[in-house]
This record gives sequence, structure tokens and C-alpha cells, in this order.
Amino acid sequence: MKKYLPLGLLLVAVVLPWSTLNLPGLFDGPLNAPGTLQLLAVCLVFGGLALGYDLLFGRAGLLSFGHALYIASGAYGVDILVSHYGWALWSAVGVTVLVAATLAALLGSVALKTSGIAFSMVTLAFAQVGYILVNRDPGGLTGGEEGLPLKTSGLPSGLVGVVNTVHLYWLALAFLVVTVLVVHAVDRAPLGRTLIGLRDDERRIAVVGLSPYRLKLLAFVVAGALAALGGAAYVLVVGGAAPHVASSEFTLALIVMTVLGGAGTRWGAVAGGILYAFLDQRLARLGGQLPGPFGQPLFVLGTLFILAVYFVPGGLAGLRGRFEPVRRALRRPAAEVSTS
Amino acid sequence: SGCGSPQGSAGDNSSIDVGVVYSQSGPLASYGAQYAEGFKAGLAYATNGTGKIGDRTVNVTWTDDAGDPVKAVSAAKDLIGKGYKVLAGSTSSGVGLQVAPLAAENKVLFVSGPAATDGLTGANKYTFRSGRQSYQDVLTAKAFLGDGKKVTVFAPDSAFGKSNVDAVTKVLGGAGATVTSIAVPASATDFTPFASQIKAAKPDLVFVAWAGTTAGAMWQALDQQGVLAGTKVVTGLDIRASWAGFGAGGAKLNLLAHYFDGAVDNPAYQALKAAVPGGRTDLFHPDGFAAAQMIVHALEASPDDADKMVTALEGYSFDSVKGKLTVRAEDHALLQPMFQAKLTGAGDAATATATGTIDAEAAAPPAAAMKG
Amino acid sequence: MTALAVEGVSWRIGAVPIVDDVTLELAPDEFVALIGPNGAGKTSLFNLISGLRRPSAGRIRLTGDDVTALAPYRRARRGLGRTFQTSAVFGSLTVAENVALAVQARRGGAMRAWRRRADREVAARAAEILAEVHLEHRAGRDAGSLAHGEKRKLEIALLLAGEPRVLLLDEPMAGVSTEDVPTLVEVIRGLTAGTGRSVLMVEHHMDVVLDLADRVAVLHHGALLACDTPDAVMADSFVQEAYLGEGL
Amino acid sequence: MSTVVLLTLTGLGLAALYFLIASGLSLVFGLAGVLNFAHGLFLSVGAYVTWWAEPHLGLPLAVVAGVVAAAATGALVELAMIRPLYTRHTEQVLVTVGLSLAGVALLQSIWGADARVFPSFAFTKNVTTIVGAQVPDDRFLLIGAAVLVLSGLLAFLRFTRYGLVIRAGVENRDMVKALGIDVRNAFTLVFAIGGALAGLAGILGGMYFTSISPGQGGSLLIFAFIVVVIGGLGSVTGSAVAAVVVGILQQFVNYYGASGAGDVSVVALLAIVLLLRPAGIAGKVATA
Amino acid sequence: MSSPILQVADLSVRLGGSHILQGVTFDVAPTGVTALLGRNGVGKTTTLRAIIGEVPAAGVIEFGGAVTRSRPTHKLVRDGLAYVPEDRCVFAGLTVAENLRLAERVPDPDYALVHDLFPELRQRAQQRAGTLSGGQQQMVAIARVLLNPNRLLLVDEPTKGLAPAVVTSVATVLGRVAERVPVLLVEQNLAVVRKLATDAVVLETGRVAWRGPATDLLADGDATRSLLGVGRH
Ligand SMILES: Nc1ncnc2c1ncn2[C@@H]1O[C@H](COP(=O)(O)OP(=O)(O)OP(=O)(O)O)[C@@H](O)[C@H]1O
Ligand SMILES: Nc1ncnc2c1ncn2[C@@H]1O[C@H](COP(=O)(O)OP(=O)(O)OP(=O)(O)O)[C@@H](O)[C@H]1O
Ligand SMILES: [Mg+2]
Ligand SMILES: [Mg+2]
Repeated sequence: MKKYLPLGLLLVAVVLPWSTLNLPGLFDGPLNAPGTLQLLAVCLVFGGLALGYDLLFGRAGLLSFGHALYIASGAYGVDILVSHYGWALWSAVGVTVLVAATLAALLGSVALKTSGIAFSMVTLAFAQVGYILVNRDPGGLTGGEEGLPLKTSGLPSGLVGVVNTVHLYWLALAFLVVTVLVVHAVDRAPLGRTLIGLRDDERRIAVVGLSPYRLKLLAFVVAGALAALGGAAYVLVVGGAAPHVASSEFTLALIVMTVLGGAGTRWGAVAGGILYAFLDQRLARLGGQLPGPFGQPLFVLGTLFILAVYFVPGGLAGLRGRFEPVRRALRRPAAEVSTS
Repeated sequence: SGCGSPQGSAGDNSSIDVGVVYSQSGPLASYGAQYAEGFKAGLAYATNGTGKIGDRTVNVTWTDDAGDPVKAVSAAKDLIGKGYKVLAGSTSSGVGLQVAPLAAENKVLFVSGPAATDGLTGANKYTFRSGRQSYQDVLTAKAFLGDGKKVTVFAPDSAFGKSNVDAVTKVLGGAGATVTSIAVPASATDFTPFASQIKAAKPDLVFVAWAGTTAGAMWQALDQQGVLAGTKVVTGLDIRASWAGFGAGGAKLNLLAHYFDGAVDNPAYQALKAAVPGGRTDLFHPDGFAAAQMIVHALEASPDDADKMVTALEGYSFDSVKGKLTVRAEDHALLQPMFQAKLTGAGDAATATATGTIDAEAAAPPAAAMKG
Repeated sequence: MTALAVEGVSWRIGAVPIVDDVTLELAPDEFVALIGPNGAGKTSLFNLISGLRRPSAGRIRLTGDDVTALAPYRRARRGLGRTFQTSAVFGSLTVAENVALAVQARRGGAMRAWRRRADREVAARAAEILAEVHLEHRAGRDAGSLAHGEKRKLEIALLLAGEPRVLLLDEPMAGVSTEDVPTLVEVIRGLTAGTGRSVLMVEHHMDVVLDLADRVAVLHHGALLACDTPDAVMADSFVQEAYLGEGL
Repeated sequence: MSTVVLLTLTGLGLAALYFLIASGLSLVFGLAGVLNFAHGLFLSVGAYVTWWAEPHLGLPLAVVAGVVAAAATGALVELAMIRPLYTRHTEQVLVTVGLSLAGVALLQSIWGADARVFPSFAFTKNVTTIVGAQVPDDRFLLIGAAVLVLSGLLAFLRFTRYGLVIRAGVENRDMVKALGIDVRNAFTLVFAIGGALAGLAGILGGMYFTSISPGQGGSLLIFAFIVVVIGGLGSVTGSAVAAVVVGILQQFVNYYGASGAGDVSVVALLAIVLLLRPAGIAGKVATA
Repeated sequence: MSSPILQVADLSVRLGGSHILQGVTFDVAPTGVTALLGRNGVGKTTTLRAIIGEVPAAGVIEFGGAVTRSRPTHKLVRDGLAYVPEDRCVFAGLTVAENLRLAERVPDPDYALVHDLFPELRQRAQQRAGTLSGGQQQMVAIARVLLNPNRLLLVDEPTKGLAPAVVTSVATVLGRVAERVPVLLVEQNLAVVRKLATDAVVLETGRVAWRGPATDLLADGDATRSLLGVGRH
């Protein structure tokens, strides 16, 4: 039963754009309205981005403060190739992801010479250079602080226009599914176990005969590639790239999402990313109607996040554990009946 | 509930929907608030207080984008998906640039707001603007030049700063001056060395394009290093709340202004003044006011055909708070008068008085090619 | 050929020698115990041999090859295994997963991102090893929540999983309950006797040392004082006074 | 020549500002082990309270009020948010991240997003001419305050037991208790001091920028982080040295180098220092 | 016979979902050494941690006649309940001197005793405790509680990892300390137990399996064999 739950959810997610169900309060229109689908698409992209980050943070225990750099590479890379150089979308995505993975390999091989807080800071430093670069608008490529809208004339027509929002939704879903497949494959494979071992005790990993450095680099590059792919999905869904995706706040937001959902768990980061993106957008939409500080989305998000850390240790994924005694209590009478 | 297609539905016919996506929260919230107040006043003014066009009520939906393109695009798609044919707003340039393509893709009218980037002019057939653009600021500065020959631009090293430098080089350089620029890192916190650099260069005119929270420190540095006393310094006038930030040197500045309270007096201004809480109009009220006027005009031509709206707006000329505004047909630039001003008094008591008006033609930016 | 050769190895912190010109050889199948007062430098010597620290001088050879410059994981792949004095296990993995990780690290594929049928054999092998150290009843437990003595056993299990040819055991009996000492002694004996493996073991339990060791080396202030048969070392007056004391 | 003097002195002024911000951060990080992202919020609290109180109390008392309010905020945050999470280091850091998000939004909803003109002492508006360079007097105020704070902190760490208790408490709080020490109050005290230092930095920063805005504290934080990390995690003296290096480097490169190079050079310095000495200039231990 | 310094009644502890102590009951005499024995994982350390208030427990613990429930750890320690933990818990980032200084609770800490027992600690005063050898760390951990006067010592495997000569001296020290202060001692080294213990409590999977004078236990070959597994080989 439980095994098929994700598949069932996926199926629901795929066919959801055919539903005219109204969920007042949650969405402004029916599920199949473009506005709803757009919102959901953004949520799905963030779910994927957060899970990709969790491969680093929750699994390998690498607290990178510079993950935004690779997302921004993906977003700006695709945007620049398509908008300035007129490349076809798919080749732009392919090349960008490769380049970003190479960048991750290069920078990672340097940053991973350090560990702990020093590693966090070196990754932050690298990402900050990226942020400064994007803002400086080198050669008019990035549009500086105003960002770079994606030129839609170069895109497949199925991705252009509000009536086609559903395709963006499916695209975002596809990105999420790819990320989930990759990360969960890693989880189940020996690599997943090894990464957790690495997080627990690096010295011991070395004396059982594995190179901690290579392991970390592998995780860093895979996460970097997933981030770039996510950046590409992001730029398509949002319709452009803005310097915010390269900022340290963006990485912080990823950390918040991951922890909100439950770092290192199977579905936590995905849930956290979706919830964060949903609230971030919904609260903005409701902003004017709420009194005082509640009109500020960040106030609500920040407070919610604090409460979550405080009352729901282990994040959303930890909630399940909390209900476990209840579930067991409910199940026990049935079991007793069957044995008697 | 039930099943439908993944396409969405159309609105009903007793009202006309207009969506305004702008900054209710975020760093530009006070620009957004002024814009919204102006919009409401303008809508009432243009519909003679009925809020109706024909017998259809104009139904305005206000949506916050928090200055974030992601939220703006989501909101815009939501509205377009619900059948809205008219969008307005965009307090920040980054948001405006990202929403504009949606207008063309989906054939809806988009009237951008305070976003000043030149990039929105000529963005596409369906995109208009209701405020001024950076180039118009610079053309206003030209009037200050007099017979000076050496001009220095003091601007951040950002897209905003660069577009100002480009414009000044083109405009003032074209008028025979030599233009140099001091590109200051946008994130700089200490301006003293740059101020002393200007002082040493002894230009005839300094054009300062600086916005943001460090402006106060920048003005203090210019004043302390004696730039304000020794040179003619020109800069744009921001919203009233920022005036105190000019500090002690405020009175020494030559200000070019998009708008300030008391710059003009006309029926539109009176209507706006009556509608604005406290009666004090400010920089971005006229942008909202003009946006509403343009939209009403467009809707009068056709309530649901964006192409007809575009045709109606192209070349449209109307009286607004700032005076007579004209939508230039080729690139949708909004031709408008600009002002020169001086500040008197300090702190909260500071007031601006007009020292000159640049008429709309003199402040007209060169026509841009329509990009999309 | 020697299994492990430590040749004139020194390690200094500043000017202070922690390990001082130690030369020691282990033949295949040989069991050497390393004793010495607390702070003599025994653990430090292990760190040098296993590569966690780089010596200031000297050379380390594994079956003849110079490994002085190799990273710890490369030495492990060449058949060097060690345990830690304070248990270092993967706290958030289960006991079974701990061992499976080590088995897989040995057999290859620990960095593989997909599953294979062979992974099941790994689990089976891990279960076998756990049974050998009498820890099978804790297989599903998170290693972090084990009692102290249980962690010591898991250390040994992790070592076994690596199928090393040269074993460095750092106080394997510390904190192991009296009842389990004999079993663990047998486990260690089984590891070595007649398998061609060599062992260097630090241990303060003299009965265990005497029971297992072919030779006993004595370290004092970083320097090797003696390396001889157990009887000869026990008879040494310095060992008697400085190390063994009067006894209880 | 005068340019070099001006750059050096203003660079030192910038360094002093960085150090003032970094000192509280460094103290809390070095002792309590919490990388406090809410430090920027403490900065803003101090500044806003002073700004708000100045018309009522006059500037000197308003400064005191601001520092006290920031200290109280620090103590409150420790009591209400950090303390319940003491075994969970990552979560402690995360809570401060949440707090920095929510706090800035709260300030904005109270006082609006726009910059507010900040009061200052009259003398800070003047300049002093040194070797032809006109150095604004507020730089001397900053430098003086930084020196005072540095010596005060060194005295606190050297002559009281708190430093020891807290450093031990971060490693193993249970064991400190098992030595009969109530470690909780010590943590609250450190946060209060960290808050007070932040408040002071926020106030002086407000004078330096002549204005305050809700996000100002946060935007200064990144350089403070860099200073703390370059200086060596938690070493107050290290932070002081690092602040001087960063301030002067940034000032000179901004002026002579390509635009934007100032920030890049600081970030590059961070990366280089960490790669060569992962524990920062001052080595490992959290000490004076 | 005077009343016990510590009374543990029906102590029950659950950790991480398992029921680790299931009704442990015993007394600690006001003089001498009471040994707490048992195999790995039976709950000896957990018992000590429950007494000191580090893990939540059900049941009644009386220290010096007063119920300890809800009294915070640091106050219990100030009341004279000293604890030497199993994994030493020296503060790795602090120097040896700082470790000791931190432990001072009285104006005149007994450094003479400490330096007499562990002269090494004086030489290494400025070394970071994290870089000490295992045995040296154990010395710091014991020294910390000897600086102050106490009413009861809880000591968890103090001789673990110590060289035989040091084991002897630690045992001697504990013997001397026990002349003044009662000790509850967890120990695997039966020679030490034999030398020091007056009473013994043996745990078996969370329950008390045997209680009585230590000599009885050690003299009874069957009991030691079945309870402690000694002498089987
Ligand atoms: N980083 C360091 N700095 C200073 N001294 C150190 C450092 N590392 C180890 N030492 C010292 O080196 C000596 C050797 O330590 P080591 O851990 O090797 O001893 P050992 O023989 O294993 O002792 P034990 O039997 O107690 O475990 C000790 O005196 C220790 O204090
Ligand atoms: N935090 C915890 N969560 C879950 N189980 C725990 C925890 N701490 C201890 N245990 C379990 O409780 C049992 C008793 O542990 P304890 O450390 O008290 O044993 P011990 O008698 O001191 O053993 P040793 O002689 O090995 O030190 C062990 O099985 C251990 O795995
Ligand atoms: Mg050792
Ligand atoms: Mg124990």
C-alpha cells in the first residue's frame, strides 16, 4: 500500500490539470486555471531544488552556502543561450547542465579541501562572486539587477502563452520526478549509505578504504548538475532569470525548505520546498488583506519556520513519527481480534 | 467541481476586469502604495466618479508581487488565465521587464507603472508605460548644463547606473560636453574617496544617479568633500520621504523631477489631491493616475479586444496630473513634461519649488525600435 | 617479506617528539602487542601507520611497498585495517548497515549510485560478521545508541569486514565486560591464527596480551624501549616499575 | 598622498564599523557556537529604538536606550528560542535564520520600507584635514568605539569565568552541569552582550549612513561574517585584525581597481585564507 | 547501621523507544564503595545518568534523605553529588588547566591531592585536553571531582584504558577517597572491585539481579560465574 503511495500521488499530479475542482483559500481559481497551474509549477520546481540540495546537506552532511550559484548557472545559462544566442532550448539545457556540473567539479575540488564552517564560507564566497558578476551585467549578458527575461520566440510554441501553462506545469513535474528518481536511487544504492556514513564519521570512511574527498566531490557534482537542471526549469516556468536566484538568500531559503520538510528524509525536502514556495506566493497574494505584520509574507514564513524547528523537530517528515503511536494504538485492537 | 480541460475559463460579462500587479510589500512598498492611490483617483476621474465604462463596472484586482518577478509572473498568469485583458502595475523594473513578454504572448494590454527602465519602451506591441523613463530624466538634466563643458556622472555600477551613464553620454555628449563617469560599486558603503575624486576632477556639472538606502551617506560625503559647494550638482528628486536624506546639502542641489507636489495645478491634480490621504501628492501618484486614464480610454475603445485597445492608445494624448501626456505610437514611450526644482527647508519641513519646466518634446527620448 | 615495516618513524608537534624514531617490523602471521604508559604515543603511532597523520621523518612499508605518502583510504585498500580507541562508528546507520558499508567498501561499489543483485550478498556477509562478534541481536539498532561495550564489538566487526592483512587494534578490550572478554579474545585469535594476517595491538589488559601476543613491544615517551618475547618483556625491570606497577 | 591618507583613514573607519558588527557576532559564535543570522536584526533593533527615542530623550539617552533594547532582544532570543534547542546546533542556527526573515519583515511593517534619516552628534558632520585629506569626523567616532569595544571584550574574556563556562558548555552542556555550574545564565548573558554590541554597531552604522532601513543590518552582515571567519572562528582579536585588513583592502581596491573588484577581492581573500588556514588567521580556539 | 546516602527505588528509564531500566532498586551505604556491576549494555551508565538527572526517569531517588526529583543537575552536584562519566567528557577545546579551573566549586580546591596523584597533569596544564592520550583524559576526568569536597561520588569505569600501574594508583586513590566519601562505582575490572568494594549490586537487562556485600558475591564462585561470567574459560 505505502509503496504505491508516491506513484499514486504522481498520477494525481499528472492528471490534475484536467480537474476543475475549486479549493477556495488554497487557490484563487479551479485547479486547471493557469494561475493555479503556474503556482503549482513554481512549487514543484522548488520541491525539486530543495531535494537536490538535500542530497548535499541532509545526506552527505555538506552545508553549502553557495548552492544558488549552480541554480543561477542553470537559469542564466539557458536564458543567455536562448535569448542572446538563439539556441534551441534542449541543446541549451544540455550544454548548460554540463557546464554547471564542470563548474561544480572545479569549485568543489577547491572548496572541499576545507570542511565544516570553513567549507560553508568558501562556498559562500564562490557564490558571492557569481552574484556580483550577475549584478554587474558583464557584456550586457545578464541584464544586471533588472534580470534577463527569457525571449520566448526561441522556445517551442507549446511552452509559450498562458494557455500553455499546463505544459510548464508538466515540465516542472518532470524535473521534480527526475530529481526524486536520482536522489532516491542514490538513497537505495550503496552510495546513499556511504554518504550517510561520511556525514557520521569521515575518519572511519577513510580507514575502511574510501576516499572522503572523492565521495564529497561526487555528491557536490551530482547536486550541482541537479541544481542547474532545476535552474533551467525555473527559468522556463518563471519566464526569466533575476539576480535573486544567485543570492545567498536563495541558498538560505533552500536550507529553510529542507529543514522545514526534514533534512535527510525521503520526502521531507520535497514537501518543504513545495510548502515554502506555496506559502511564499500565496501569502503575497493575500498580503493586502491581512493585518499588520501578517501582510508581510516573510514575517509569516519566518515565524512558521521557527515554530516548525521548535515544535516539529525533524520537519514535516518528522510529523509522521509523531503520529506513529496514535496509528499503532489504532491498529492494535484489530490485531488482537485477529489473533484471538 | 468536475472535469475540464487544462485551459481555464473566461470571465463573465457584467464587469470589466483589470488586474494590477504591484509592490504592496517588499522594498518598494511605498512606491507601490502611491501608485495604487493614484490609480484609484485616476479611475474615478476618468469615469466621472462612476467607476463604469458604459454600463460595465471596472473591477480592479490588486495583487502583491513583493518586488519579485516570480510572484509577479504567477499573478499575471493567474489573471490572464481568468480572462483579464488588461494588466497594470510593475513598481520595479525587473518585474516590468519580466511581465511585458506575457502581454505579447497572450495578447493582453499591459500598462507598466513606476518602473523607469528604458527597456520597457518598445518592449512589444501590447506594452505601454504610465510613468517616465530614465532617458527623460537625463534630458531634463541637459537643461541644467548651460555652457558647461565638463560633465561627470556619478552612478552605481549597475544596470540602472549604466543606463544613466549611456543616456548622459548620448544626450550631453551630443550637446558638445565631454562626459566622464565614476562608476561606484553598487554595494559601496564609503563614498568619501569617490567624492574627493570628483572634487579633484573639477567638472562643470555632476550628474548623480543614485537610489537606495546608502543615498544619505553618499550625499553627506559629497557635501563634506565640498563637491556640492564647488560644483553644479544635478540629481533626480525621489519620493518625499527620501528628501531628508539629502541632509545639509539638499538646498545646494539642482533637482530634476518627474513630479512633486505643487509642480503643476490643473483639474487632474485637484482631483488627485482630493483623493490622496492627507492631500499631499507624491512622486508616483501621477503614474497610477495616468495608468487609470490610459486604461479607461483603451476600454472605451473595446472592453475585450486588446488589439483595438492598443490601436486606441497609440498616439493618444490626454491631460493628466503632470500636464499633457502623449503615447508615442512607434514605441509607446510616454511623452510628458518634466520639472526642475530646488529644495528649501530641511528634514520633514523640506519643500520643493519648481524652477523650470521642460516640455514634453524637449524631454522626448529617441524613438526605440519595437522589439516584439 | 615483512607485512608491515615502520622504519625510523618520528612525529613531532613543534619541537616535542610524540613518536621518536620508532623502528618495528611485523612478519606475516605475527601478533605483536604494543604496551606502554598512558600518553606514550601508541595511538599516535597507529595514526601514522594508518595515514591519518604524516610522520615528520621515517618510512612506512606495507608488504614491502612504501606507503608513507599515501592517503588513509589507499592504505586501507592495500590491506591495512584499524580500530579506534574511542569507538568511531556510523552513528545514524544501523549496526547491519555499518558492517555492510565496510564490506562494500572492501568489495567495491560503495560509491555506486544504483543497486545490483550482488548487494544482497553483501548484506549476508555483514550478517555473518555480526554473528562472529556476537552482535547479531543488535543488527537493526542505530549504532549511535549502542552501549559502550557493544560499540567496541562493532569496531571489530568493521575491521573484519575490510578483510585486512595487517590489523591495528587500539585497546579492543577497553570497557568490554568481563564476560565478553574471552569471546572477543577468541574472535581476535580466530582473525589471525594461521591466516597469514599480522596484528599490532595496543592493550592494557596484560592477561590478554600474554594470551595472544608472539612478541611485546614497549613504547615510552614515544620511543621503542624493547621488543621481545612476552616473558622477557614482563621480566624487564623498567616494565615492571613504570608500566605494571605493584598490581592490586 | 592625500588620497592614500584619505583611503587609509576611511578604510580604518570602515574597518571599525565591520569590527563593531563582527564583535558581537564573533562573541556569540566563538562562545556559544551559534552562527547568529539574526545579528542583523539586533543591529536594526538598536538603531530603530534610538531613532524612535531620540525626539523624546535626546540623542545620548536614546543611544543608551537602543543598546539596552538590543541587549534585551538578544537575551530574549536566547531564553525563548536558543535555549530550548541547546542540544541541536544546526537548529539553533536555523532558528536565527527564521528570525532574521521574520524580524526584518516585522520592522518593515512597523516603520515602513523606506530609509529614515538618523540623528547624529553635530561634530560628526565636520571634517578634519589631515595631510590634505578631509577626513569626516564620524570615522574617528567609529574607530574610538571599536577600540573601546575591543578592550572591553578582551577584559571580559580574560578576567571572568564566563568565557570558560560557555566554551565548555558548547562542547558538552550536560558535563558542565555535572560540574555543578548553571550554564544557562551564562549563555543568556553572552547573547545579551552580543545584542548590545550589535545595537551599538547598528546605531553607529545609522550615523555613518545617516539613515536606517529595515534591511540595513542584514546587508552589512555578510561582511561581518567574512571578518569573523577570516579572523578565526570566535577570536575577538582575530576579528579586529581581519576587520582592518578587509576594510583597507576593500577601500583601496574599490578606488584603484575595476568597479566591483573591492567586494570580489574581499571574497577572494576569504577563500584564500580558509584554504590555507581553515581555522582562520587566529587559529582554532575561541579565546580572547 | 546508619541510613544510606542514596536510595534508588523502582527506577525506570525509557530511551529511544526501549525500556532500558525496568524497576531498579538498591541503596548506597554512607561509607565505603558500592560496586554496580553487569555486562555491557545492561544499563549501568544509564542508572548513573538517571541519578544525576541527565536522563528522565520514573521512580524515586533519595540523596541524603531528600528526593532528587525535579532538582536540576547542577544543584545536585553542588549538594555534593559528584560524577565521573564513562566517556570522560573532558572539554576537548579547553586546556587541562582550564578543565580543572572550570570544575572548581570551592575557594580552596584541593590541587595538592590532584597533583600528587597525577603529576602529569601539572606538566600538561597548557595542553588542549582533546589532544591528551586516552589515559591522560581519564586522569583529568577524575581530577575534576577530587578538587571539591563531595558527599557521594558516582564513578563510571574509571580504570578503562589505563595502564596497569595507573589502574593500581587510581584504585588506591579511590580507596583513599572512599575513606572520606562514599562511592558508587561501575567497574569491569574485578581486581579493582575486589580491592575496593564493600557492597555490590549486579544488573541484568535493566533489573537488579543480585545485591549484598561484595565479599559474598566474589566468594561465591557460582554467583560470580552466572552473574558476571567470570571463570568460564
Ligand atoms: N595535537 C597534539 N598536541 C599536543 N600533544 C599531543 C597531540 N596529540 C597527542 N599529543 C600527546 O602525545 C602523547 C601521545 O598520545 P597518544 O594518544 O598516542 O598516547 P597513547 O600511548 O595512545 O596513550 P593511551 O594509552 O592513554 O591511549 C600524549 O602525551 C598526548 O598528550
Ligand atoms: N540514547 C539512547 N537511546 C536508545 N538506547 C540507548 C540510549 N542510551 C543507551 N541505550 C541503550 O541502553 C542500554 C544500556 O546502556 P548503558 O550505557 O546504560 O549500558 P552499560 O551497562 O553502561 O554498558 P557498558 O558496560 O557497555 O558501558 C544499551 O542497550 C544501550 O544500547
Ligand atoms: Mg591511545
Ligand atoms: Mg556504561
